[in-house]
Amino acid sequence: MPDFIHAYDRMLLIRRFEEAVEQLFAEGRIMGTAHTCIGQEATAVGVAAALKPCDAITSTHRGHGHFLARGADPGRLLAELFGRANGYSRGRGGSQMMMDPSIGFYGTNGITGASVAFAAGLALQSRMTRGERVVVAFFGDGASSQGVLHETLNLASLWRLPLIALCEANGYAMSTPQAVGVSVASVADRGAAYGIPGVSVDGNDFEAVHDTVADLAARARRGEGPALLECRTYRLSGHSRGDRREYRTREEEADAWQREPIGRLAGRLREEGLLDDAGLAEHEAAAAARVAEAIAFAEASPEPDLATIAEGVFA
Amino acid sequence: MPDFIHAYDRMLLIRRFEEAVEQLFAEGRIMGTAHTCIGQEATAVGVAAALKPCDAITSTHRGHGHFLARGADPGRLLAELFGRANGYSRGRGGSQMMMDPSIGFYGTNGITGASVAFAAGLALQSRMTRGERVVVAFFGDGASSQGVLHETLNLASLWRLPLIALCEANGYAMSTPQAVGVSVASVADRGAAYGIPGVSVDGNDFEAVHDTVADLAARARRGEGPALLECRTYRLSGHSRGDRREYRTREEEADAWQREPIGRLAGRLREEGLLDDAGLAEHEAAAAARVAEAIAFAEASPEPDLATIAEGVFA
Amino acid sequence: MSQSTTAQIIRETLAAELRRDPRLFLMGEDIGAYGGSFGVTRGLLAEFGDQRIRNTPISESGFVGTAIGAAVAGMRPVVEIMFMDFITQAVDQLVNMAAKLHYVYGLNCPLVIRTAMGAGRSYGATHSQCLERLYFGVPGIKIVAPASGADFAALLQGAIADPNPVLFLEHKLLYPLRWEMPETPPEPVAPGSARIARAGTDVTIIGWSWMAFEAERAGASLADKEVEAEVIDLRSLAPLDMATLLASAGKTRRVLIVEEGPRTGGVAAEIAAQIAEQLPDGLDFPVQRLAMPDCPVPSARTMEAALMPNAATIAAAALDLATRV
Amino acid sequence: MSQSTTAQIIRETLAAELRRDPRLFLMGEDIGAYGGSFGVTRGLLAEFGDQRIRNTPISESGFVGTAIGAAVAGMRPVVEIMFMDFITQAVDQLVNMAAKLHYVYGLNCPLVIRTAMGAGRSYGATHSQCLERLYFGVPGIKIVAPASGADFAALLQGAIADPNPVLFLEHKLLYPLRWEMPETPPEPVAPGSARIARAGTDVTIIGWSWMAFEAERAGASLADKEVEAEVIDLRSLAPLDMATLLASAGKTRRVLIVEEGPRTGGVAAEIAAQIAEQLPDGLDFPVQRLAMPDCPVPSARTMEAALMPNAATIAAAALDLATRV
Ligand SMILES: Cc1ncc(C[n+]2csc(CCOP(=O)(O)OP(=O)(O)O)c2C)c(N)n1
Ligand SMILES: Cc1ncc(C[n+]2csc(CCOP(=O)(O)OP(=O)(O)O)c2C)c(N)n1
Ligand SMILES: [Mg+2]
Ligand SMILES: [Mg+2]
Repeated sequence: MPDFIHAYDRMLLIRRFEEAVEQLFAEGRIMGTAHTCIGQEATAVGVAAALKPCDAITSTHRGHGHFLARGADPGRLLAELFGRANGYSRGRGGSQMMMDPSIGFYGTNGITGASVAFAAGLALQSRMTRGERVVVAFFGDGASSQGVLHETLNLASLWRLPLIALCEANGYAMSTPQAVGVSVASVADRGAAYGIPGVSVDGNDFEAVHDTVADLAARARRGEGPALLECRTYRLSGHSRGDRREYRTREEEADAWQREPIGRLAGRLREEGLLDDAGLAEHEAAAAARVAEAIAFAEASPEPDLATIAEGVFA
Repeated sequence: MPDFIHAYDRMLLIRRFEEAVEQLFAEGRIMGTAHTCIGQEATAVGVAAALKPCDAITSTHRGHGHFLARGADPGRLLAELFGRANGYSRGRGGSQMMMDPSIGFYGTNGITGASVAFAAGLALQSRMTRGERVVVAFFGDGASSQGVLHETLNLASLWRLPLIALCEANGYAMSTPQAVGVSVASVADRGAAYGIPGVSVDGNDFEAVHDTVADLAARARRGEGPALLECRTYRLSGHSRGDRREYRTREEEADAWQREPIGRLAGRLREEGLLDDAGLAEHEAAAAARVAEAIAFAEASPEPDLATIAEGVFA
Repeated sequence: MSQSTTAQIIRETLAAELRRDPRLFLMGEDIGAYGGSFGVTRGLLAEFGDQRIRNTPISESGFVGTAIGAAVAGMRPVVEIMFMDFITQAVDQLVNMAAKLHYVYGLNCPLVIRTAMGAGRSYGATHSQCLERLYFGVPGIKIVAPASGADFAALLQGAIADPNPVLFLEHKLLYPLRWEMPETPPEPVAPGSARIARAGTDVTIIGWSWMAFEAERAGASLADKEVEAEVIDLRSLAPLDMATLLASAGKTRRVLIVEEGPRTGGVAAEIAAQIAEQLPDGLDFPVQRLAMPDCPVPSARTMEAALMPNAATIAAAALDLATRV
Repeated sequence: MSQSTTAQIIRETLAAELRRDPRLFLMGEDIGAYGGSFGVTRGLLAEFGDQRIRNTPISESGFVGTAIGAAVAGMRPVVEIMFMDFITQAVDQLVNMAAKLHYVYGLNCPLVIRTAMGAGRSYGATHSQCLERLYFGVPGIKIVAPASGADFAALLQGAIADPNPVLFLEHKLLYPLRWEMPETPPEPVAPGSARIARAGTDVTIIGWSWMAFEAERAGASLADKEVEAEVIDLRSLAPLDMATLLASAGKTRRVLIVEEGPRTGGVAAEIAAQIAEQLPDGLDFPVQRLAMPDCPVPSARTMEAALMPNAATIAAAALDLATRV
């Protein structure tokens, strides 16, 4: 059984972190762009909980949650958003280009869908070296329309790569409802197009995500090849900064808030007697403190050295 | 019922034409490259017989048959292979870049898979102008791995385009057997990934191809959207010039010759009493004569004017 | 006269063209209800409906290919690629298909691809590039990149009227800028002509898009230093208006080309090479280039700002060139 | 010494590297039983098996992306793109991913992409292009394009040893050429150095790949006319070996650059611009470019031949430049 309390901590950390990011943008303290994942925490944390340290993840433009779930330092992550020298990419990457191979996190990615092919390459290395590593490649419902997804799933199936292509079906690609951008009811139905399992789970249910990923990872580790997993969730945040959310109603959002994953997991913790209200509040406070610390760290971080901007293009 | 005799004529013309092309290459009388479609004539002719004059076809690198089936002038086609001024592309295109919009033939294409998106554009025009036109986009089993196929089928389904994506599953992509390059038993199974019909027919059966395409075209004309059709056939020719065919056995080929479409249609014509042996021989002779004429025409054609090579880049 | 932002000018030009020509339609990601990432098409859905303002799936290769087919079939597609960085996914369709249709088949392909280029918003290395160089050396594709309000209207009309594939480049930093616009829209300007943004005699500064805008500011600032810079807004990268460039270069004998993008392998190199070839004895000094170093665009605001040429660095480079002996 | 074709030299170099480094593997369409479209990998499947000689589906974007991931994970993929024209489908993966990995993340990406470039075989506009210009202006990608047997061996080893993405360009017309090769293979040559193919004093001719080969022939033919041409085989397009080019240009004071590819927007423009910038008073005449006109490559043999620079047209242009007063 996965560690529910740890999962709860991580989900809270992600939620508080993303709220802070939105706040910092609103206050003009950070620049550029970011896509927050409020409402999708259970998927990120469910995946992370199901993987081994040797495993790898590739992420998307909406990747803070994936990264934090996998164990990123919130301070360095935020320092990257502040464009500082000790951010994960030394201020060179920003929200959509952050990576830490030492924890098996192979990058957020600003090119919708593109990282899935990269993930297949990580999986190919694992297979060719008879490694234990399984790779989870996150992508969105919108990204599922990208040709590179098709090319990669076909190739991964033929080569039996230990790859889980994981679609976070959060209802929208920017403003485009899934039904307008995806020609099939569930992205999981496309598994059949590649002769691989296509599975769909409630992405707001931490345990369901965990269990499904654990199963598919075990299968991949046995050499039985890739799978396509759809996690159904909802993006409660706007797409990115400045999204007026005119493409959906406030009622729909309120409804979705009823199903958001953190409250749900809290209920579960209470039911199982793992945490009472006081315990929950303690964890709440700890997450908030961790984020406050991260902001302080990021703001105190040095600016990048402008003299070296052009350096490091080649190894 | 389709016109069997006319179909037989066209299939014979294609076969003799392709044999001539191989011969001309072997003799060094034409340069460059070409991909012949010996064994696949029933698909090309079945499609052409099912379409209306207003309809459109896009083709592939292996497109002589599609073009001839649609009514191309064999002389101008061959003149293009000879690089002459009155070839279909004035010597600028060669085998993989020939077009004649006046007969609804929108081009052979050297970029595997790419023309299917172009075909969707023709279909979009038809839909937006409430035209009657249906578009058939040929592609190969190998091309089915291309991302642009996925992107186009998804889009065509969402936009209900009058498009028939037609896979000529001829067993190989160059040297790669279908099972090595395509992760699903039948490309038609991928229709489900786009919520569109996926149909598979014997591509060596002229009538089956004709009837299926006629049905799917009628459906598309009614505004019910695209379909994915697999025509199972076999490439009896080598992939292109210089193919040693080491990736398959002569036995397999001999076996496939048993199922080749022209003999099959001849049998049918005999059975139905449409043509007797003398009649068949007459049509044989006519096809051979037509190709001989085409060669003479092509060889007598003028060379392109070298002074104008760089002209016509822009309209 | 009225004040409009660049984004409004593009929108109004598109709206006018949509009203005028029933064959015209727009395609792109989130151009409908959202109005596109930069709000350019905001409101058009309400007027023209979803048949003519078509939200596409995220499939740059597929929908550009589709637009090419539609253009050949007689429509007038105007495609939005959200960020120019994503045009990397449509290279095959544009280079191997669109660019060759007229040469090989004699076919018209009246296609416009609008896209948002450039750095300056801290969007990072995959959302900040100037990738006109990918297409600049490909015969059969026209490229325009306006820098002023009037030109956005004039060149967009010209691009739409053109029977060839045209890339229409919109710099992110120009979108919010306000311009005085006449009540009647400017006449169309076809691809192929540069604009003298500022006449002068001492040094020629050539730029396009945001760099032309900055160059114009640089030129103004140099007047205080008694240097009369001639600033040329290239506007059209393909075809290049070499006549205008050569006339100016011949007059000032000193040329500075400014490019947002890595120094090596850009458009400036071609212009420099052509000027040198065609004015063998006409220059006091070799053509100078001011560009970004050969590295990706980092996301941090500080680094990004340090990389991009701007009015001050352009003025300094132009002053140096103009006063060199 | 033994005689080998270019295709054999590439094959043997690949085989030696495959034997030496277990991390190395090949990927590409039909590279197994078929040996690739040009037979370069023929026979390797038998020795190395299908785990290391991996036939891919027709998915240039997907398999290049996969190779990038494998390279980052510690493998040494050598990818074959059958014709350079198809590299248009991998632009996104190479430009937005591979090229930025070291700058942003400090990651090595030891990836080699081999591809067959160029015209001369009547393959038509989508199978004959020289598209190095698509990548030449993109920081983070190295490009090499050898022209001699020894260099194919030396530069391929150098490309494989390089921790960065390297495009390795093989001209179709070079494949069948035979070269005297020493029994022990040449030492690796890293990207970044040009080769003086022929020393001379009167005029510098710069080319790469097939054009370097033709330039060398042109240089030899000029000796009969008492013109000593210095012929430089560029070999490496990125990085450029400007030191060698400038030294030669400074010596001969007359430079001709030959490029197979449309004149506008090519690699020659950059070289011309840099030579002009860096030798302000060092040339007797502006750098000259000999290239193809700005049009696609037609398929007819007659037209294709008329378009491509060759030893005779190079010699004529060099003679004109060398004897100009
Ligand atoms: C190739 C490419 N095209 C378009 C975009 C712009 N874009 C960024 S995120 C996004 C929507 C992605 O939707 P989805 O995959 O569902 O992920 P979500 O945002 O819902 O997490 C779009 C269109 C991009 N970054 N890359
Ligand atoms: C983008 C691209 N990649 C690779 C090729 C090289 N190529 C030409 S035909 C072919 C095989 C195509 O197989 P299939 O689609 O099954 O068609 P078939 O040849 O069997 O008719 C390949 C790999 C190409 N022309 N374009
Ligand atoms: Mg989504
Ligand atoms: Mg096939």
